[in-house]
Amino acid sequence: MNPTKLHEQFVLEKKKEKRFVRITQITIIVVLIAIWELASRLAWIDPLLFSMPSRIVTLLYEHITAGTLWIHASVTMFETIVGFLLGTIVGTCLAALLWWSKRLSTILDPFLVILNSMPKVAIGPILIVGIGPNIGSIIAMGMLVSVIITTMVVHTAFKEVDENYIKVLQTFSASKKQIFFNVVYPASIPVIISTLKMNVGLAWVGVIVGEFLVSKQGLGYLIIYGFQVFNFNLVFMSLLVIAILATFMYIFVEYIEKKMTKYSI
Amino acid sequence: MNPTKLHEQFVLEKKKEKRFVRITQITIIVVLIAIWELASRLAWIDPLLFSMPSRIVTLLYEHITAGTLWIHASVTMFETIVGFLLGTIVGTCLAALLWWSKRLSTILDPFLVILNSMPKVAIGPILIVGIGPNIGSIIAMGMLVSVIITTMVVHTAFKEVDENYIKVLQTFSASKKQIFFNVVYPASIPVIISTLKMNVGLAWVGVIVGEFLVSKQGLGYLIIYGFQVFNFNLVFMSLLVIAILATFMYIFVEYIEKKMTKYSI
Amino acid sequence: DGPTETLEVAEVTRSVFYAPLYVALSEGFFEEEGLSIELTTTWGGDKTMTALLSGGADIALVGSETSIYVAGQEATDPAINFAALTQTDGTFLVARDQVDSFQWSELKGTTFLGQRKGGMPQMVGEFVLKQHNINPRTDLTLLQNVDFGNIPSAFASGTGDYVQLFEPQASTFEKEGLGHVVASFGAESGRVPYTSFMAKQSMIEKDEEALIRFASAIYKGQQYVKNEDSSTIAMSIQDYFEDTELDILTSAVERYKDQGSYATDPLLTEEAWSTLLAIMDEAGELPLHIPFDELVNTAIASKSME
Amino acid sequence: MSDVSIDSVSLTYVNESGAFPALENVSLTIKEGEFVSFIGPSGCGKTTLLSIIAGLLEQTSGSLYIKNTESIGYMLQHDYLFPWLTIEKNMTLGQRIQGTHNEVSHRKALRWLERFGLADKKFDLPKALSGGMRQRVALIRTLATDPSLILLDEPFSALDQQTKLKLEDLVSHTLKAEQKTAILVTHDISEAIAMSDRVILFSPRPGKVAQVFTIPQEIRACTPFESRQHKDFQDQFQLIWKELDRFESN
Amino acid sequence: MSDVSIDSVSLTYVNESGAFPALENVSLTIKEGEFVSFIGPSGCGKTTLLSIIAGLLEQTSGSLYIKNTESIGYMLQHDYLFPWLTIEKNMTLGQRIQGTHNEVSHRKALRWLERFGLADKKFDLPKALSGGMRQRVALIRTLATDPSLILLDEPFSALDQQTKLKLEDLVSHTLKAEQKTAILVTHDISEAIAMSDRVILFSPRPGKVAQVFTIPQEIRACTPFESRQHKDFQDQFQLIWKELDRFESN
Ligand SMILES: Nc1ncnc2c1ncn2[C@@H]1O[C@H](COP(=O)(O)OP(=O)(O)OP(=O)(O)O)[C@@H](O)[C@H]1O
Ligand SMILES: Nc1ncnc2c1ncn2[C@@H]1O[C@H](COP(=O)(O)OP(=O)(O)OP(=O)(O)O)[C@@H](O)[C@H]1O
Ligand SMILES: [Mg+2]
Ligand SMILES: [Mg+2]
Repeated sequence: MNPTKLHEQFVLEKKKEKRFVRITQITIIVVLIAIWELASRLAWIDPLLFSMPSRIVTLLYEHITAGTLWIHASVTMFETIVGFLLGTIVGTCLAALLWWSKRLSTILDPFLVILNSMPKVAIGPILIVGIGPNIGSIIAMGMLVSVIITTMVVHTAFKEVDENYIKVLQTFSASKKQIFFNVVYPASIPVIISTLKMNVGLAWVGVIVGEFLVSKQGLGYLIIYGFQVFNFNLVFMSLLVIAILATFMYIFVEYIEKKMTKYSI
Repeated sequence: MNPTKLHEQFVLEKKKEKRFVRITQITIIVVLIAIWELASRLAWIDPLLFSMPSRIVTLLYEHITAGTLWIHASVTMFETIVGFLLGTIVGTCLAALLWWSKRLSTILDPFLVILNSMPKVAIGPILIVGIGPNIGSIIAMGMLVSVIITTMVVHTAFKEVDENYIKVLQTFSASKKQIFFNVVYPASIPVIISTLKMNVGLAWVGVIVGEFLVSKQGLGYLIIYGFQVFNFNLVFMSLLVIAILATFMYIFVEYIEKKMTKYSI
Repeated sequence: DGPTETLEVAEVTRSVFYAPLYVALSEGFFEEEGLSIELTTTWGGDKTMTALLSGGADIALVGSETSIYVAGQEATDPAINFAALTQTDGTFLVARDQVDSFQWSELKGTTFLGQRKGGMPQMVGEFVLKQHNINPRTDLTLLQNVDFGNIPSAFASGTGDYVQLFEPQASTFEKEGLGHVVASFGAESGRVPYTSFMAKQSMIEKDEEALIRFASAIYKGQQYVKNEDSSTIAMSIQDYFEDTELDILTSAVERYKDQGSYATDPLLTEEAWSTLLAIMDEAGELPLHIPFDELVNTAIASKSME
Repeated sequence: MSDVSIDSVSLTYVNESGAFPALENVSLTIKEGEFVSFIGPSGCGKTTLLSIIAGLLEQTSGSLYIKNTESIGYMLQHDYLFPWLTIEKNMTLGQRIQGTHNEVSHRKALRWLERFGLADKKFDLPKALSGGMRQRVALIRTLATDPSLILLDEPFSALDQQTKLKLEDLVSHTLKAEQKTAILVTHDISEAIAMSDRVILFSPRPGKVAQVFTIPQEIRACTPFESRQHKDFQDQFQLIWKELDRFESN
Repeated sequence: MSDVSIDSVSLTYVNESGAFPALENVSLTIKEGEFVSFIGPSGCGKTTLLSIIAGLLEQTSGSLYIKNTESIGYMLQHDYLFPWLTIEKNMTLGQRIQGTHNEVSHRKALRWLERFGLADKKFDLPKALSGGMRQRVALIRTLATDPSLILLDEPFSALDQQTKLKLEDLVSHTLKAEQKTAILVTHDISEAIAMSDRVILFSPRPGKVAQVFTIPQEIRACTPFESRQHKDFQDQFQLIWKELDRFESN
């Protein structure tokens, strides 16, 4: 068989496989939703507690047409993006600082570990004192959840940059600053981007928890309000919207990852 | 200078450096505590909101002598360890399953990403309905927080095992099971152990959040109760105990890491 | 009319229990007083009180017991109750099975899913049980380990024979046939300063006038709630309860109105205050016996009603 | 008697970006006990062909006959010793996977270890060994399953010259003594000449058999180290070099 | 006139587990424009000595004189091109770090690129280049800062034999034409003989200068490729081989 034909066949098979995967994914979702709907309707599970897909979708539709969804979703989305960016940027800067001074990093290491295992929810009141009961506290929570782990992961990446690249610069008598910006930082970009992916998830969790502390609106507000008034349809609808938005954000970060890591070390 | 002397000098300097680091760390802690105490006493910060180290320690001492600390700490510690182990073991098994079937992993990939960015706090009611308002729900929360991320990280590690090692086994016509247990799994142990380190932190956060939802006792319970009666001394004391325990757990995992990763690939 | 002044208000939760506040907001009573209100929900008493004490909010709507906890810890600038919003407990006793003529003694030997320790609902709950000669430690199995938001789930999934619920949870349960309201803790406990508006001492000294106008608006809301029927009130506050059905809202308002949970004026009485202290004392949570006039300002409320 | 016979085998790699022919119409017969070297420009498909012979890849077209498919030993380019296993465990890995590990086979592997001068390293982890030592262990691992056909993919490329020259001698001696059929892939013309009975030169991608050089009996009789000093060696080298050079300059 | 003069330099590595002498009393003088090779068993301290000369490490004792410390080019064992920079950017990295990057120096580097036959790869990323091409770019990067002393640490070890032989010629020609002083570390005796004026043999760890071989003028006059065919080459090889072999068997 000639190469062109072989390739065509391969592409065809790939397409088939892709279609199969998509169909299976959709089937899984549809079946799960159907089971859920059925179980709720037949009262195998309590529809009050587990809601019902049809009710969730109806509610979602109402919120979309009433324009209220847009308000809640955009507020939370904004908080998440800012929290996410802050967490990543601040974490990376801290990591740079630790890389700069090995001594500093040895000194601070145990503090980081301890901070990392602190339940961030418990410092809600401190945030309120420091920042006030406003959107700032929510963003801070979104940031806090990811900043320490970003610092640790990125610092490790900085340390693991092949020291021969650094040596190359040293043979040109480069300064420490030159070494950082010409080798350490660019070489770590792939790791930084891959922590971004993790941080997307963390920022969402942080912001939702933040909205549990203080909020006027937002998806986290809808969730806790839904608990308050015992309306689980609202809770599930908010979770659905979060799932959709988080997926988009993840896809976006993945897209950036592909763009930025064309090269590989 | 002869080698022995050079070495002695080196060891001496290392020791000096280590002592310097320890002293600096202790100084930082002492200074921070002193500033905190002073600021509270002089009412630069509201002692009601920020408590005061002396009060926290006094309270801790009371709880120790009364024997109540032991109860709360041991309950939480138990939940955390179980949640941590479950999260790690279940996550690793799921990762193995995904490794086993590439197709399955392609199909499930988006679901994992979405699950990862769900705020786990919001599924509290589902846990309570499914498991009941008891310690099981807390442990489940401790596990849930870490299981998805463990699955993703370990699965990546499995996939990244140098395929030449696999080829070695294939030249001996090994079965897929033999390949998994003779190469993929042992080669990934370092990554698995390093996710353990991350999971320690996550399990603590999960268990404390779990105790926020349902609990009779435990450090998370103390925090929530402290909030309820607006006694922030109690909150800070619980956080202090968590910090201490989390540090011990981290050191223990680090010790295991050192033992298990004597070799390097 | 003078220039409008903005007040930041932190509410402890969003509840039908606070209907007069939402009435005052939606009927424009604050604007009439030249006030513009920034309402933020700071979920939980600790967060709300923290927001107030740290200056993040001018006024807090929170359980009165929180002010006592704060005062018990030598606060330099204590939170002062200056206007009452609710004057009874807001929870109901819901039974799993229909009971024709409920007797409190029926609770003996059952499992009772109560509210979490340290909060007012729990203290009132135990207080009421004791009033009916039921020892919460020995006569029944008392579960107090579940978070507020998850209590309905726990009960609905089979935990407990009786449960202590707020509105609109109780109305929802009745509507769905999951339980039946058999008694009201609010009706049993009598009048207590339950949820009140608070401001810091320094704020009262500085800007008492604004607080008086605030209390006036609240007073108007309270009068509105007193005079209108439940469905009108429910309609008025519906904007603050998206996705809650009007019939549930109406039934919840009705229930609170019936048992006189909504204070009809902002004035806090010394008698009610003593009841609060007694309840807290009984529950073992009273840190200090705080005199009425130390934590309550009646002047503002009195002036506001003029 | 032929041990391996390859009949107009072609292989095309296919992926998203296209189809890439790697081997085209390769025909080849290797006799039992023969030592053959594959040489050719980088990317001409030498590794691909070894993988096909080893059964790790399937050809796109053509047919392949191997006398004893169960008994192939394939030594990859690097040693790939498992870092978490001791030398002893590494060495007997193949036996354990194939279920032929018993006292007799274990003792046999240990004898190899002794012969290669590594008996004292039995309980060490691979990281304690130098590159040359590791390479020897990898060779033992391949030999320990007692294959009748041995495939070696640039086994000496990572070594320094002295170690390499010594290992060449050792391997050559071992394989001859054991009467193994062997295929060696290498980039080093000298190595190919010094070790083999025949050198097969592949043309650039897609790989075809370009020329087959039969090494003169006099050079074959020497050990690899000695053969490099043989008077005819340089001529043989120049011959192959020129052919290879032609490919590279095109 | 001597460009580098090393006077009884010793270096001992110290870490937690002990002190390890790597170099002991090394004395050496290298003349301007001379090409010297370092050869010796693995771990004898060749890289260590280069690092000391380059100023990346400080000797424990002894003294070091280098005529122009500012003007040293050090080419590490692998190419270590920065994967995120284009060939053009990689090549001028040293200039940009040292602040000597301007139009003139940039053009000069580009001319090197042309001379090495890589002008069309200017805007490519390193991964698009073959190993040999990358090695050439790394060499240009070192040359582009116009150093008077060039240190090469096994620059050809990762290449296949053909590429290696060709690069040897190119490098040898370039350095001679530019009148550079050069030190080459290698494991390959043939390479050392073919390229250098003198070969310095180091004894096993801790490294000492064991012997200095001055390469006969006739071999030096040839290009590296030709010199391997020179009639005296094998004798020279045997001479050095025997010395090296003595170390290894001990
Ligand atoms: N999985 C693959 N997909 C596509 N092309 C491949 C794949 N594996 C190898 N190739 C290509 O097939 C050709 C032959 O590869 P192979 O590894 O067999 O060459 P080789 O002769 O062993 O080269 P080298 O001497 O560099 O080891 C090369 O051009 C290579 O790029
Ligand atoms: N940082 C270090 N700490 C301790 N010992 C070291 C260190 N670096 C190198 N050594 C040791 O010093 C000795 C000399 O090392 P060096 O790299 O200079 O040898 P080399 O001659 O370049 O070896 P090779 O030919 O293998 O490259 C070796 O035994 C090595 O193990
Ligand atoms: Mg190959
Ligand atoms: Mg070296």
